[in-house]
Amino acid sequence: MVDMSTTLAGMRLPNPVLTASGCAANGKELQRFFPVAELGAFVTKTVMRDPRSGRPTPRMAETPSGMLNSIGLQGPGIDAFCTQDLVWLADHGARVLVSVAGNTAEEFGEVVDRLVAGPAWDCVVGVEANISCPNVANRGLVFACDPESSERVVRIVRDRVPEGVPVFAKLTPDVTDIVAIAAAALGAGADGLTMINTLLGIVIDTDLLRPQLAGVTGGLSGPAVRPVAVRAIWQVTAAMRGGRLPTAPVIGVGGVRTGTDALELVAAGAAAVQVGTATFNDPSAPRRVLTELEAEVRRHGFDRFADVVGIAHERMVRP
Amino acid sequence: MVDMSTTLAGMRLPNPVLTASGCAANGKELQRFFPVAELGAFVTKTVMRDPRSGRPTPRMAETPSGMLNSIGLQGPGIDAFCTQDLVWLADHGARVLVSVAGNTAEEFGEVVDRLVAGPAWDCVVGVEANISCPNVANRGLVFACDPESSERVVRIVRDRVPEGVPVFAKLTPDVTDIVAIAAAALGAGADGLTMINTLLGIVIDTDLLRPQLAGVTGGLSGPAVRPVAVRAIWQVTAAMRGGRLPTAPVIGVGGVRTGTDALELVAAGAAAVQVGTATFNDPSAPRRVLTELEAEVRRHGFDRFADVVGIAHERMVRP
Amino acid sequence: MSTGVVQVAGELIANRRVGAYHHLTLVAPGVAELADPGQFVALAVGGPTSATLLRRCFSIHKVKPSGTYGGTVDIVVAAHGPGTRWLAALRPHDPVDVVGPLGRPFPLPAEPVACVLVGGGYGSAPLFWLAESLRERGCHVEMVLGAASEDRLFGVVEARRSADAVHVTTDDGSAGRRGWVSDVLGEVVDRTEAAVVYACGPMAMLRSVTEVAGRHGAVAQVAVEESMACGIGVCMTCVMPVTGSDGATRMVRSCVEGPVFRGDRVRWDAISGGVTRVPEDAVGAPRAGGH
Amino acid sequence: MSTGVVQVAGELIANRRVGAYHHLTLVAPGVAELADPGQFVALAVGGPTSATLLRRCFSIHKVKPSGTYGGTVDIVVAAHGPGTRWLAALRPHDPVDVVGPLGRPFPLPAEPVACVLVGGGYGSAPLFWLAESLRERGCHVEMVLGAASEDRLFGVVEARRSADAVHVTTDDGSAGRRGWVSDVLGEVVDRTEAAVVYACGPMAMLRSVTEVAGRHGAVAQVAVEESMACGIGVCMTCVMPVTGSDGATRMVRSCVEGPVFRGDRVRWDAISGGVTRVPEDAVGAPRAGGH
Ligand SMILES: Cc1cc2nc3c(=O)[nH]c(=O)nc-3n(C[C@H](O)[C@H](O)[C@H](O)COP(=O)(O)OP(=O)(O)OC[C@H]3O[C@@H](n4cnc5c(N)ncnc54)[C@H](O)[C@@H]3O)c2cc1C
Ligand SMILES: Cc1cc2nc3c(=O)[nH]c(=O)nc-3n(C[C@H](O)[C@H](O)[C@H](O)COP(=O)(O)OP(=O)(O)OC[C@H]3O[C@@H](n4cnc5c(N)ncnc54)[C@H](O)[C@@H]3O)c2cc1C
Ligand SMILES: Cc1cc2nc3c(=O)[nH]c(=O)nc-3n(C[C@H](O)[C@H](O)[C@H](O)COP(=O)(O)O)c2cc1C
Ligand SMILES: Cc1cc2nc3c(=O)[nH]c(=O)nc-3n(C[C@H](O)[C@H](O)[C@H](O)COP(=O)(O)O)c2cc1C
Ligand code: FES
Ligand code: FES
Repeated sequence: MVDMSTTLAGMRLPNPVLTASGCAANGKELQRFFPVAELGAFVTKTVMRDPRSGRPTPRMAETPSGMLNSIGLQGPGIDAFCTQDLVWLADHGARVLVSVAGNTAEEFGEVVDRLVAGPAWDCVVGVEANISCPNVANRGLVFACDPESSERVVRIVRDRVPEGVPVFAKLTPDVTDIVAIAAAALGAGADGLTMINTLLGIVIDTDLLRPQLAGVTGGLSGPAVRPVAVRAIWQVTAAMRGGRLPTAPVIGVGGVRTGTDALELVAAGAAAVQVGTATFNDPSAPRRVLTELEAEVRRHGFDRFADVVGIAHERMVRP
Repeated sequence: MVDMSTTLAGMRLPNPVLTASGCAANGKELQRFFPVAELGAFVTKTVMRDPRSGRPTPRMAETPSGMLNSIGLQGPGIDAFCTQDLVWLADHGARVLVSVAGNTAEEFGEVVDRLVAGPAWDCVVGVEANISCPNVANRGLVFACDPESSERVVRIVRDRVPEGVPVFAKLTPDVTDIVAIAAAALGAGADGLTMINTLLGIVIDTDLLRPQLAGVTGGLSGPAVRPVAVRAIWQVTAAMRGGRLPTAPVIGVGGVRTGTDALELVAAGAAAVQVGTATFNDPSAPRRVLTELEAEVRRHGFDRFADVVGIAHERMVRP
Repeated sequence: MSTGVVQVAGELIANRRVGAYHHLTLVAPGVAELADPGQFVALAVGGPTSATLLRRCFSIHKVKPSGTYGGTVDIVVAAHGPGTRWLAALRPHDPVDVVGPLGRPFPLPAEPVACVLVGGGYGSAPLFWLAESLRERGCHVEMVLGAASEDRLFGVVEARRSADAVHVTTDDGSAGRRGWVSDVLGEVVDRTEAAVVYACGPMAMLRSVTEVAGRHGAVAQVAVEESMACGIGVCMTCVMPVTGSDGATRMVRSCVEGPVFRGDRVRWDAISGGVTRVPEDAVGAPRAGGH
Repeated sequence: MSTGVVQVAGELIANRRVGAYHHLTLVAPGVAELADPGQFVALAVGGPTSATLLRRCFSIHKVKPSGTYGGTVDIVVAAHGPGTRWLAALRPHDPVDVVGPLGRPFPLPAEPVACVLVGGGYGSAPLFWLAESLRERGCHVEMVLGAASEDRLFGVVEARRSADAVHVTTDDGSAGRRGWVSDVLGEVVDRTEAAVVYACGPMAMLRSVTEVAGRHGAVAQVAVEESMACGIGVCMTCVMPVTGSDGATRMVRSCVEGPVFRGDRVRWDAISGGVTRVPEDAVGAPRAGGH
């Protein structure tokens, strides 16, 4: 038996496989394929203060080994989320990592306040601040593209989330120096990091000769981006191991389709792994990845998942 | 008949399909599959001042719809390049876009000086400054990650290349704001831009549990990254159309495997297209892409390639 | 969410060319037992080394809950992109991963009213099965099948077995009457005094079917075909502006709340030129200066 | 670069399981006519929707310049990763794009000397054809075939036809002598007074074959198997440190300057644990403080 449990900034999860925000809705739909309570935690679709209709369609384009999406954070708003979605998740025994966002740093705080005050707060094992979303105050630039904006948001979120419940900052890879953004987020009190969100991309419809997405740009995800996710996780955890960043858990996400894919992120330093786009290919993907990852850990002769986290840094061939 | 010619900063090419630096060696090998003189131009492997052995192996990892490489700019050095490779290309009727780099900005200048003084300078239709390579003076940070370093290199290269021969700056997508880097390069005198170089990535070998590349990180290329290339081309040419950047030709590169792939980059704003990794899948890819691109232009009812460049900006659905 | 769904490792047992289409029969135990007309299946494409990650969705043409091979599902595929071409090239015994049945089926009338079923191109695929269900309930059923040209009509012969009368139109006049299905629909609704028009086909056709049905006093039930990344309700790519019973318009997922919608509830005014806008009055629509 | 090469749309005509391997016969007109023993082919894998972009390289096992089907090429595939599994699952008439012949063949001795051919696992694949060429020139040929276990030996029966004597070793003793090829090689070289040892197999084996051959007065010609992205000389991924006739070590491309190298020219000292370092004395090696 392999001990698959993992502890993320004091939050102990029975296993390290999670859904990815926006790729699993809020549980009901996947429950038809496997019990969501079997996952380490369930990560909800990013929720904002008000209901949002999202962007026009087409909202997606398939790309080689990946896809673009431009959903525009469609959702019911935090109040309906708390009284309906989160209650459903609690009733079904899920541990929940709630992904939140705001158009401004202050709005993040409002969302958190209402979340904490909601009826199902007890099932929440952590808050993921999706700072890879546009900052209305700063020309729509993504918060996580700038260390200061990242800091401001994370500080507010950390302030409002009760102590003992960890806050994760979710970073975008579309930056020159992800270690600098990680430093800003951790400096502002983030208990951990989630990496990576999608890469900005465009697909041209070669019949219509115009962008395929109605919103022009979209987020690139899927196996195509896995090497970028592994690199981001590696760089940040290498900085932690080298003492250039405070040590904190990293949740890996990006292109995980199989247990070996998950193992790549884990060996590079991720203490937990989210499965996103692969769920569209296989609705049971998150649950299957858990089974496969456990088999991989066993194949390598380990009996504790925790021993594999970051192992590639140790086994690296030094020049 | 479609007029496939394209003019890049005064340099007129019979057609817009080029090889990508480092993906076609220096001509001899591909000549066995098609006459390299049939391409719009031949882009050479980045050459530096001294001979270089490159990195240890493994130097490559296959990734979903792409690959990582870590060659480390192996090459014969500028002198052997001029007397052997470039002479061979000239003898075979190729128009050549020479890719140059240096460990320091000053070294770029030395490379250009020797190139211009070499025996086959006449076949050179342009110089591509590969500023997406590490800057030894700045902790090995890539020149193109920083506007100032980019500016310094481009200024030196532009100074040393005789007037009338255009200089292209090749940018990396691994930056927060590619328009800012483009502005720096154009401000320093670049006549055009080549976009994109590879994305930084890592693959973990899940049997050995260590990075698969001996050099740990590598450059991600291939169809997987095409949406990122199209996005970079779109952002920079949109800024030119919006008057936020001086107008200059963009050479598109990243994930082109077919004529429709090339059309994506062209419709997004590229006035020429380079074919890189796809050549490893199909040694005739650059020549085939030309045939296919011509058929695409014809299918859309155009008789001049030039009319399709950037067309997606005009056909875009405005919100 | 109450409807059952399964994910099974299916197997192709037949692939027949029919006009411009491929008619595929798949063994997919469990799907047939749960399915109703109007639902669809989502198939993984490209095999183990595939770069095409997203499933392709197809209306269920018919099902056989059990047989020599276990339950089977039939679909009709128009091959144009990489996924549909891959499916069209499958050979017997090739494996195909199937998720289904998905979406909401066509609602059946409580009374034995007359119904008109309208299919555009391969959009007719789910209608024969629907026709049989309706006739079992005592409904009079007529069908209107239209396409660009004769080879793009699907199931005219089958239609004659499943329906009380069949009307055919083609854009180029190569079969039936030259013109569109909407040109003949009004008279059929009037003559049969139809209460419901069921339709499946391209967006523009569904819109005019809805208008014609409305003008002639029938309710339209249309099965839409939005671009879908997941088919199971988790991605939010397949949304359409639809007005609910409370009068509010929402961007609803066509894979779980559709693909069948009441035609007069769809906000056709927001749909044009291959783009669907968010109506300004939709719940959570961007406000001026806002998101 | 003088050697001819073609790229052809080939077709699989036979796929036979042989022990742990798959023996594939491909129609690939033009390749057979140009090929010599020791060269290889690069095959595209995964079909039109493939996410596996890079070609897979395989030693040419044998060729038939013309026949019922036009020229054919045979290869022996060990299925472990996605590309080789895809190839192993091919059925007759499936298309396979072939580039070849690639690389430099085994150099043949000018005189009819005795030769020993050493194959590790599927590494024996190119040796039977080589043995025949050597025997045609009057060489005495003995073969040493080794593998981890009996099912991983390839071509023992064929070897008995192609060579004057065959010696077999397996790590586990399941066939032939228990042990490694290098354990028996020395005595074979001595007895036959062999002038050349040809070898193909894993790196560690090639290294010890080179050492044993050297100690017993023979020249080793080894066919290496480096990870290759292009196979045609344009990517620089497949390099190895090899000492040239001028005494200088360079990182040379094993796809065009190899895959066959004189064993004593390979810088084995730089190769270990799955990594090949750049020897400090190599041309253009990084100097302290950067390049
Ligand atoms: C509910 C439903 C029922 C359908 N029934 C049928 C049917 O019975 N017969 C049939 O031939 N086709 C049907 N379609 C359309 C079919 O799903 C698409 O033609 C197919 O997915 C296109 O795949 P491709 O690989 O050929 O094209 P690509 O353009 O390569 O597809 C790329 C991506 O876009 C999506 N996509 C592209 N076009 C469509 C589309 N029209 N609808 C939905 N997704 C799309 C694909 O699923 C894929 O994810 C149906 C679609 C839906 C939503
Ligand atoms: C000159 C030469 C001759 C060869 N002859 C044979 C043969 O006769 N029979 C046989 O079974 N195998 C042979 N190989 C090895 C064979 O090419 C690899 O096993 C195969 O490419 C692995 O593909 P995969 O999809 O199974 O593995 P993956 O690990 O998925 O391959 C990923 C990538 O790495 C490359 N790669 C991985 N392993 C190797 C390797 N050992 N050598 C070269 N490239 C590799 C692949 O080409 C591909 O680009 C030969 C290799 C070379 C270079
Ligand atoms: C359709 C879709 C919607 C997404 N929505 C969100 C979201 O609301 N919030 C968020 O933080 N990330 C969102 N993401 C990003 C994913 O959570 C994940 O970071 C990214 O897709 C990379 O992982 P993957 O390759 O496994 O999908 C979304 C991704 C997709 C494909
Ligand atoms: C093996 C390999 C070597 C490369 N070497 C260089 C190089 O020397 N100089 C350079 O500017 N770009 C180099 N590149 C980047 C390509 O020129 C190109 O920008 C990138 O691969 C994206 O295009 P693609 O997806 O068509 O390959 C290299 C790429 C590969 C795959
Ligand atoms: S297709 Fe994913 S929600 Fe409908
Ligand atoms: S494999 Fe590309 S140069 Fe040898």
